[in-house]
Parts: sequence; C-alpha cells; structure tokens
Amino acid sequence: MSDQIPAVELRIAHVFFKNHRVLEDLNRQFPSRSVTAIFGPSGSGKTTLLRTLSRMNDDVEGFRVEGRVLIDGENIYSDAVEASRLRQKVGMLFQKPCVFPKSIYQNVVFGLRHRDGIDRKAVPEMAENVLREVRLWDEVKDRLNEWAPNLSQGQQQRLALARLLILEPEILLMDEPTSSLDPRSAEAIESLIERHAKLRTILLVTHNLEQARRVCGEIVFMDCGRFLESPPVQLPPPAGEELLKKY
Amino acid sequence: MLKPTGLLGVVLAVVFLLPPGACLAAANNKILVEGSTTVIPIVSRAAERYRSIHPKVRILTKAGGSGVGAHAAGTKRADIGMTSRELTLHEIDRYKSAKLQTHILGKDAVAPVVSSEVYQTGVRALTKKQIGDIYLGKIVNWKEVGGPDRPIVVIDKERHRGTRHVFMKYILGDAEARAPGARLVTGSNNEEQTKIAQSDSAIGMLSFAWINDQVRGLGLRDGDRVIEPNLESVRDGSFPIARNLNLVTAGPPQGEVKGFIEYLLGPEGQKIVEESGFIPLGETHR
Amino acid sequence: MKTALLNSHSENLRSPMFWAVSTSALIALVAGLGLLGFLIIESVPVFSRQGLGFLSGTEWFGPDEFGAWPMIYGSLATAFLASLFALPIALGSAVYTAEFLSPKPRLAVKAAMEYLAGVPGIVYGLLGMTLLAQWVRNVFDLIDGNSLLTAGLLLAVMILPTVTTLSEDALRAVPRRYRETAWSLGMNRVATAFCVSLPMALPGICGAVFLGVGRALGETVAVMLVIGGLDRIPVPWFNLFAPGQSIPSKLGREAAEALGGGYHWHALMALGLVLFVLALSLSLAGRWFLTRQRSA
Amino acid sequence: MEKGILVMLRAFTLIACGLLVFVLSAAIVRGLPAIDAVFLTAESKNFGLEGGIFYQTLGTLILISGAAAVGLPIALGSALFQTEYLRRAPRLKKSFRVLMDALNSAPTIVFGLVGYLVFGAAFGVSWLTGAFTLAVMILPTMQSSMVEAFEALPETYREAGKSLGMGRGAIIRSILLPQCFYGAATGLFLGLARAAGETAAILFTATTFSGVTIPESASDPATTLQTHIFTLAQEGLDPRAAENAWGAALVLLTLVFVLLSAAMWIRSRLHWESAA
Repeated sequence: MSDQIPAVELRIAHVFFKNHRVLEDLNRQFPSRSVTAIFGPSGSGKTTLLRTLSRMNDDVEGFRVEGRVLIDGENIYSDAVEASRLRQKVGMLFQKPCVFPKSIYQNVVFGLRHRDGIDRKAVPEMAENVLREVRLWDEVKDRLNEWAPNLSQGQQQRLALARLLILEPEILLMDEPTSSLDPRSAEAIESLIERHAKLRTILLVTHNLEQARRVCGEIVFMDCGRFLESPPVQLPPPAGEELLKKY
Repeated sequence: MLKPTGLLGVVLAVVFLLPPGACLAAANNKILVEGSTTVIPIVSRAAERYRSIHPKVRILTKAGGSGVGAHAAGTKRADIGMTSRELTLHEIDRYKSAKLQTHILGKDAVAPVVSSEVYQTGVRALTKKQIGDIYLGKIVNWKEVGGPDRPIVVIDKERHRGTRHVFMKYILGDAEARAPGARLVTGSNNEEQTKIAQSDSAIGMLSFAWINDQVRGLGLRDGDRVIEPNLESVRDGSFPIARNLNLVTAGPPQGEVKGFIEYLLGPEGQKIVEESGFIPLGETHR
Repeated sequence: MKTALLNSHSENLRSPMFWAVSTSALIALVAGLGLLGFLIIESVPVFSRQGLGFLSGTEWFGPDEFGAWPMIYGSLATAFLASLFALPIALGSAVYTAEFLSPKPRLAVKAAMEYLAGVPGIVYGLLGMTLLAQWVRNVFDLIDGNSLLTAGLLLAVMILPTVTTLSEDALRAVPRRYRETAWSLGMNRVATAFCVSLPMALPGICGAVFLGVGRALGETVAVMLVIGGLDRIPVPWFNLFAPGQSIPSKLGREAAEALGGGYHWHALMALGLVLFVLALSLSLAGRWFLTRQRSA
Repeated sequence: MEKGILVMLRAFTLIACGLLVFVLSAAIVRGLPAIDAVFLTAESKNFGLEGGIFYQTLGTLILISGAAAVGLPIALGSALFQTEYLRRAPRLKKSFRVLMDALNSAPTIVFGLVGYLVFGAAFGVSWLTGAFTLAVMILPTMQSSMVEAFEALPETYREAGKSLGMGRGAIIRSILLPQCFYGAATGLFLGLARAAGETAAILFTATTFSGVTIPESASDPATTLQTHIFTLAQEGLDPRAAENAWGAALVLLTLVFVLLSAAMWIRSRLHWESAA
C-alpha cells in the first residue's frame, strides 16, 4: 500500500441542489490516516457530504459544488479529474448493502475485473484475505459459489465491505454502515475500522455516539448542512439523542 | 447475452455491410416484371415454365396495374413493365429518356360485367349509352334498364388501370373520364371480380379472362344487334372494347430479358396466352 | 449541453462504450428527424404550387392538381367512428378489470389484450373483407358492405386493446386510499369505480383514447380492403354508410404508380405528411395526458 | 342497479376477450384445412392458388431477423444513451423521448414510402430495404421497452459500481446489461412481433408477388406471408385462394403469437427476478 495516504480537505465548500443550498461553509481538514466520525441528526447533510466526496451526485440534476474539495491537494471537481479514477482511491460503503445478483465470490472480485495490473493467480487469495478481514470467511468459505442476495443483511454489508477492501481504497467513506445490522456484524465492522485506522483515511457517518467514541479519533458534529463551530465533545449521550429527535 | 464488444461489432458490421451490399446488387440474373394484373397470369405461368428450361434465371412478378407497369419500366425499377393498354401521352412524355419500347403479347377485350343475380333477371346486354349513364350516375336502379328494382352498385377501377382506360375510352369517349356514379373503386382484376361476386347488384368492367358464372359478361346492344362478349367476336373484330396486352422495356431488351420476351412471343409463350383466356398474336382480323 | 452530456469531464470521450452508444443514439435521432424531414421536403412542391388548396381540394385528379380533402375526411370519419365504437367496450372492460378482478384473471385479460393488439392488420383485413363487410351489408340492408362504417367498425376492434390496456393502467394508478375512503363513506364498489376512480383517471383515459385514435388513423391494409376506395365525400356528409377513402388507404393503393418522383409522388408524400402530422399531434396529446395522469 | 351495471361491465370484458377468441377461431377454422406438410414446405404456384407458402414464411423470417439485427444495437444504444448519458440533461432526455414517441406514432405506410426513398435508393426493392425500413419502424418499440428496463434498475446498483471505481462504460457492461438482459430481450421480441405483423411498410420496399426463392443478393426482393395474404385476400372469390389466404394467416398469427408469448414470458421472469 502506498505511503501517500491522502488527506481530505474542504475549503469553504458549498453544495447546491438546484438553487437550494444543502451544505454550506464547509471548511475543514480530515488528516491522513485518521478516523473521523461525523455525527448529527438526520437531514443534517452527513450523507450528502460523503456522496460529495466520492462524486456520487454527479448525475443528479442541478447538483453543483462551489468552493474547493481537495483530496491529496487536488480539487476533485476540476475538469481534469475523472470520477471513476477518483473513486478508485475513494471507496464508499452505503447504509444499505447492495450486493449484485451473483455468487458470493463473484461479488468479492467484482471491482477487480475493471482494474489493470491485477495478478489473476493472486485473486483467490486476495478474496480470502478480505473475507477474513471482515470476519465473513468462516461463514461463507464452503459456499462461495452461492447466490449472494441470499445472505443476511449483516453478511451482505460485510460482503460489500470486503468487495471494497479488495480494491485497497486509500480513503474509506462509510455511511452509517452498521445502523441496521446485527451486533455481530456491527462488531466486525467496528473492529475493522479500528484495525485500519492507521492504514487509511476513514470518514464514518454515524447516528451512534457511543460507536463514534469507541472507534474514532475525532468527532465532527453537523447540523443544518454546517459543521458546528465548537463541537460539544463532552455532550452526554442523552443530549445526543435529543438532538436526534429534534428532526 | 450481447457483450458490448459484440454490440460494437454489430454496429460496425451494419455500417460496413452497406458498400458490399450495394456491390452485390450489380451481378444478377433476375428479371423483375411488374404491372398489369391482366397480363400477370400469362407472365407468371410463363415464368414457371421458363425456369424449368433455364434454371439459372429467376423471374419475379409483381402486380400493380398498367400505370405501375409503365412507371416501373420508365424508371427502370423493373426490367419489364406489363400494360394492358397503350402508353398515355403523359407517360410517353414523362419517360422519354427511358426510350420505352412496347412488345405486343396478345389480345384481350374488356366487357361490362354484372353480378350473376342481375344477369339471371334478364339483363343480358346494354347499350353504350346505358352503361355510360350508369357510370355517370344518371341511371341508378336496375329497373331502368329492364332489371330488378334494386339500386346499382357501380364498381369503378383505379384511374391508372389499363382495363379502365380502354373501357372508359369506349363508353365515355375519354380514357380518364370521371365516373360520378361509382360506388366502389377497386384495383386488380381479382379484387373487382370478388366485389362483384359478393354483391347481388353490381356492374363493373373486366377482362374476358375473369368472366365466370358468378360474374357474367354483358353483350353490347347496338340498335337491334347484340355483340356477345366472347373471344369469337374479338377475333372477327366486332367486339369494340378490345386491346393489346403489352410488355414494355426501357430500350431494346438485352440478355436474359430478351430471351424471356422472345419465349413469350414464340409458340410456347403464345400457347400460354391462349391457355390464360386471351387471344394469341396473329389470330385477329385487326 | 455538452457539459451536461459529458459531465464536464473527459472520461466519456475515451470510452468506446460512449462512442458506440452515442452513435446509435445519433442514428435513432437521424431516423426520427429524417422521417419528418423527408416528408416535408418531398411535399414542398405541392404546397408551393397549390398552397392550402391541397388540403381543401375535393378532386384527386392529376396530373397537375390534387385535392386531399376527401381522404382527410375519410381518415377523420373512420377514426371518429372507431373511437365511438371502441370506447364503451374498452372503458367497461377497463373498469371491470381494474376495479373488480383479482390479480390472476386481471393478468389474463391484460395478456388477451396484448395478443389482440398483436394480431396483424392484414388478418383483420381478411376478416373484414370476408365477414364484416357482408354483415354490415346484411344488417343495415345496404347495397354494398364496403363503407366508412365498415372501416370504422374494423378499426374499433383494432384499437380496442390499446384503449383498454391504457385505461386500465390509468385506473390502477389511482391510489388505493381514495377507494378506501369512499368505501368508508359507505359507497359500494360500483359507485366507487364510477364516482371516484373514473374521474380521477380521466386524464389517463383521455390519453388512452387519443393514442388509440392516433393508431386508427395510420392503419393501412385492413382499411384498404373494406373502405370502398372512393375519393369522395359522401352526400350528405354524415352518411357513413357510404364508401370513402382514408389517407393510408389512398397511399397504399396509389403509391406504386408514382414511386420515387413526379408531381403525383409529391402529392402522395404531402398526403403522408398530413397523415403524420394528424397522427403525431393526437399521439403527443395522448402522451401528455398520460404523463399528467402519472404525475397527478 | 349495482348488479345490473356489474353484469354489463362483465359483458363488455367478455366481448373484449371474446374478440381474441373469435379472431383465433376464425383463423383456425378457415385456415387449418389448408395446412399440411406440403403447404408449409412447398413453393406457391399459380398465384398462390396451388402449392404452399414456404418462401413466404422464409421471407417474413428473413425480414424480421434483418430488422432485428439492424434495429437491436441501435435501440439498445439509444436506450442507454437516454438513460445513462442524459442523466444530467433532463430537457434533452425528454426531447429524445418525445422524438421516440413521435417515431412510434408515425403511420407504418409512411415508413414504407420514406423507406423506399432512402433505402430503396441504395438497394432498390429488396429484402434489405425492407429490413432497414422495419428496423426504423420497430426502433421505438424496442427502445422504450429497454428504457423502461434500465430505469427500473435501482440506483443503488449503479452507485455500488461507482463506489468500486468503475467507469460508466464498465457499469453499463458489467451491471446494466446483465441486469437488464431480460428487459432488453422483452423489447426485442415485442419489436419482432410488430415487424412480423406489418404489411404496409414492406409493400413497396421489399416484396414482389411470385417467383421469389431464397434471396441471393442484397438487391433481391422477398415475398412475405403478409403481402401474400394481402394479394390472396383480394382474390376471395376462388375458394382455393380464400383457403390458402387463411392458411397463411394462421401461420402468420402463430408466428406473431409465439413472438409475443416469448416477450411476455421473458417479462414475467423479469418481474419475478426484481421481486426476488
């Protein structure tokens, strides 16, 4: 893995849908090799932030970014940057797992088919490694050719994560990855985040303040499309819950 | 499953198929014959037999009417056009550059025809004036000409059709005359024959070869004399609505086309003309 | 437009997929515009010589002047008749299928309509010529069965599945909560269907009818065999038992005679243009109604 | 009152469905006597009064497969263009859809005339001209069915692809096309069924009446079931012509219904799959 793990930086960035400003005045650096939790009520713009960082909204009508969104010091919204190249560096895990209607193994190696310079012979081993990483190997090693959509929700999410890890993304964006999972799967993902904290730049959107405190070096609070100026780090859990209920 | 490379391949294949396709068009041994539905039975029968002698030649026939025949030959869409009338001045003028040549294939006549129901009530012959008045809409009921008390279903043909040309030229004195009395307009001989047979009070115009016991030909009354609609009266020149059946080519026929026309004009072909219910060449007094 | 297409990045330009896909889109575009373009270009001589007299002229009698009015009249009359005959049956079966049938028989009806819509026009023509024309003659005691009415009846059968299916879709698109509200107010299913669902589905049903009529306008071979082929407006004009001529039937009968060039050909192409414009406006109106229904 | 209306509605539905039964039984009753091994395998003779419909059937098949070969890639490509490349240009996307609707609403005889003018100039009256003309005619049928399939695919699939760093081409190739295979196939078969039932568009562009065997070159005309029935229909007086016309109609109807059934079967699989 490259030593040059890029940092993510937002410089007075605004995000618009049509004329509606959904994110504003984002001004912050997420340092390289760190885990940052983004915490806030629903509708505060957390998901939009992650989707902006991986240019997921390119196809959305009226989507527009002002200011600068820098990854590795380069503005990702400049014309020179190709979305799919960018996304090879920036992997994103969605809240709801989306596995392709194919076998488990085919799902794990799905992204590899479109990468150059992959040693074909090494692929099965890579697959095994990432499946071990997400603690799925023991559960599926005997049925790699079975239909992936038949897995449980938690298994599917871990599969989606493995599918991402095999590509070794330098930045990992995770959008509430554990919100609808069984404890076992959630635990597997959390422990992976902890283990990878020094390997990648990880942004984790979460609703769960406990989780944020457990696995993240830093917590960023968001509300109404802004980062809160003075993050109330000492906020007790009940207050966090209240903030949630507000919306 | 169509892979994108395959998709691209198909797109390219389509694009690159065009030029060779156009080249293929050049080398061919087929003869396309198009036009009059009166002549088509002769040509198709002849084509079937000609093919047994010359298996390599393919003769394709297409119906459409004399106007289509002249147009197809004039624009060189077809190798041979079939017409059951002479070319009109308009056509000669329009296809001047094609140097159309006419080859007479045989002789035919057009009779006024009626539904068998009308024929059975005693309408066996009409005068030229009566037929004209029927087509002009002045006579609208069969009882006015000695038939049953039933309105007349007047069946006209499309204006470019050869049969209509010769019929109207005789009846109304103008090949392209309007027929305000008409109730239906039909195209091919077969279509007109069918519509007349389906009706019980129709009048129309058909080549002799289409007359049968459901569609009866009428005699032409001239004073006391009645000229019967049969081949005899055509042969002796007394039946007035007679015509030539023609093949039209752009310029003198060449190669396979020439061979086929010679076959048609020769003894074999003329036998087919006769079998089809027409009069072969050299058998009339006119 | 360019930026919208390329997402302001060069990625697409280098992808063979982009080129393959946009080439085929371009071909489709050319096909669509080319069709209209050719019709317009080919009918220029007619409109420049005759102007709107081409539309209002009642005599189709070349070689230098043609009048399209009898054909336009015939097309409109048969299409009107077709919608008149098809509408009650189509609407009735759409209401019954959408409101009263359980899923399985409902799917069966839908499938039957799809098959019925797939029956080739020429088979309808054969039926019309051998059966319908005779029935019309006998039932209405006409001297001949080939008439505008016969063509209208035949077209009614041909557009019935289109109108039924689309109306049924429109009715199904009415949210269930409206029906449930009506039921909770003590309305029975029939009343609900006619007083709640039907009015709410009205735009969609209008769309269905427009699309159906648009289809009826364009039908060629079936009409050609039963309409009578007479280029004349009946006397009196509403006498639909009289024979007539529709635009496609005229084109089908005469095109071979003039294929490719000459004033006659241009006149036929102008006729084709008139037909296309009529069918197009009906169909676009129909689509507009259908989208209105969907967004409502 | 309610009962009466219900009975009436049911009657209307029965009439509508009864029409299908009527058309089918008319074709079977009248056409079946004509059909035997000779009829299906022999060449037609004596104006279709004798012999069979072998080359007519072949001609119909040649024309529709030609139309599919030409039309399928274009339909697929333009559907992808509309759904994938015009995402950020809703106006353009809408115009493209309206254009396809317009093409769909064009009367088929108009395709025949313009097809003669455009493709006929290159190939004359030939099966290829007919295939091209039919391809344009069925383009909107296939295209709209494919667009429907692509648009029904949940956005999450595309996003999952993107999150793995796949480009748009790769997403189309590896996700869209495999996932929408059944949708595309449905469109193809609907288009084929439409082409097989069409007469007016090929009347002037592709066919002659007799003498046609297997086309030997691109400029050879074909003969088809549709035009054969059309000619025989006008000859209804001769019982042999009527019988053969109905025989050919039954064969044509069978062909169209098989294609339609294929489309419906594939579509039912599609729904089954998206539900799973």
